[in-house]
Amino acid sequence: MGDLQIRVQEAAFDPGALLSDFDQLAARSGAGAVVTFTGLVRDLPGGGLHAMEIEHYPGMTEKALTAIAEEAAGRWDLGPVLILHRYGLMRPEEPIMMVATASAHRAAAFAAADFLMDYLKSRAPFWKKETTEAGDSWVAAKAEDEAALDRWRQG
Amino acid sequence: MGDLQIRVQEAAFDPGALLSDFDQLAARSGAGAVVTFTGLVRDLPGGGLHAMEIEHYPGMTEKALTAIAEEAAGRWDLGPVLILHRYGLMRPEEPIMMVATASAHRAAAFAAADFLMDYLKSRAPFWKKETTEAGDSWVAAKAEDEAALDRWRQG
Amino acid sequence: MQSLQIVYFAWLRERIGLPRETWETKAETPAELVAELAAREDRYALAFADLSAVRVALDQELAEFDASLAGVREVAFFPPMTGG
Amino acid sequence: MQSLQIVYFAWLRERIGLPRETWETKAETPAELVAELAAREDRYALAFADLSAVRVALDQELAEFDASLAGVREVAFFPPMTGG
Repeated sequence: MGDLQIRVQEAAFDPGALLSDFDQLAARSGAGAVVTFTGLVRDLPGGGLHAMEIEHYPGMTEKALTAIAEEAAGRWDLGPVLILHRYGLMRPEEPIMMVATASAHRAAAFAAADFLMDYLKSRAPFWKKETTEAGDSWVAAKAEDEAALDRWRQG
Repeated sequence: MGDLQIRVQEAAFDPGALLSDFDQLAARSGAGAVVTFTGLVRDLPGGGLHAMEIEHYPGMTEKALTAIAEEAAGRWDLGPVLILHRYGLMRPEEPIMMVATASAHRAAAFAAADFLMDYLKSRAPFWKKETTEAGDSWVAAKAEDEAALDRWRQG
Repeated sequence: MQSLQIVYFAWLRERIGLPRETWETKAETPAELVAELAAREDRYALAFADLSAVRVALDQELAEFDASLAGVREVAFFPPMTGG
Repeated sequence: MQSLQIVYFAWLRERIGLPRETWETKAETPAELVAELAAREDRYALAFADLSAVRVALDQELAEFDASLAGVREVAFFPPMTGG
């Protein structure tokens, strides 16, 4: 199993700098394929988002992300795996989180990154709150996010 | 449709620098999800790869990559799309190519990146040759790469 | 009697008005604990009115409402997660 | 008669020994063109011995071996692609 990097932080981060480092680790591990996902703070459909605030459950967050990364490393033959997720206040267009996976071939790298995102969405203790002129509101979970987990339950 | 960036170049590139620029474009387009794939020169299973040389078909390459990107942009609601592919000589562990996709939500960004890679593998005119102490050999196409295209032919 | 740390997140924390409290209980499951808390005050009753919108973790692992509280030290209640 | 630019890539280019040539032909399809080329010299016959390992593009678009050459200016022959 490759190196699992789990980071939970308040500070902003640069996805490009992370990818540069990750590609080097991946290449040294013998990987030929690297997939990344970056989540960005997206404005509301009609505009007007002032900020997004993310609450998390210190302690459980790190455990949940580690468990998800280990589950992926058990299902696919992976090189390094990275999961970074911010909490606290962030502005529209800022990166919220990133996952990166590496493998010898592209199918495993894609599947593992997709899997990490599905599990992270519904199983890692983060909650988003949107701040607009009209007030604050907690983002509702989507039924489709829970349903997405079924894709990984068989086969 | 978002901005389609197609680059075919001999020069080495930095995937991290590309991702930093792409994330900014993606964020400004209203995207919340960015997926990248980076292909790296991988050593042979037993080691001993000196170099990889990639030949391409100037003129057709750019057309084929543009057609693949436009097909993806027609299938999913995407922000910017990037495809960069090198040709010429490269060393083990160097980046060969990269695709990046952006969308409001993660499912479209993942599917589009996966689609771009499947089509690029079997429909863009690149040919890899591996150089080892024992000589040079052209990389054989894999039946599984051709078969992967079937995933996108229905539904 | 068992002494539990109870922690609340997101709108559950806001409705109940505190992030964490210590609570002495004979409840054997999260469901029994919720019933006990909801009987204390309206703000708890309101927060737990719709359990389909509440998730529970026992010692930082997701659990079901009918799981056993035996040996548990920390119980967390929160809405469905929305990270990523 | 039609004047075609014929281009070869990868091991087809190496076996035939040149990257590009101009060729006058009455062939109406790539398959007829291949038969004509294979009859020229052994190096062509060798390169085209197994057509399942050869792909063709007409004016830089992938095509079938029974496609029409009418109006075509550039025909490319190459092995299955291996980019990515």
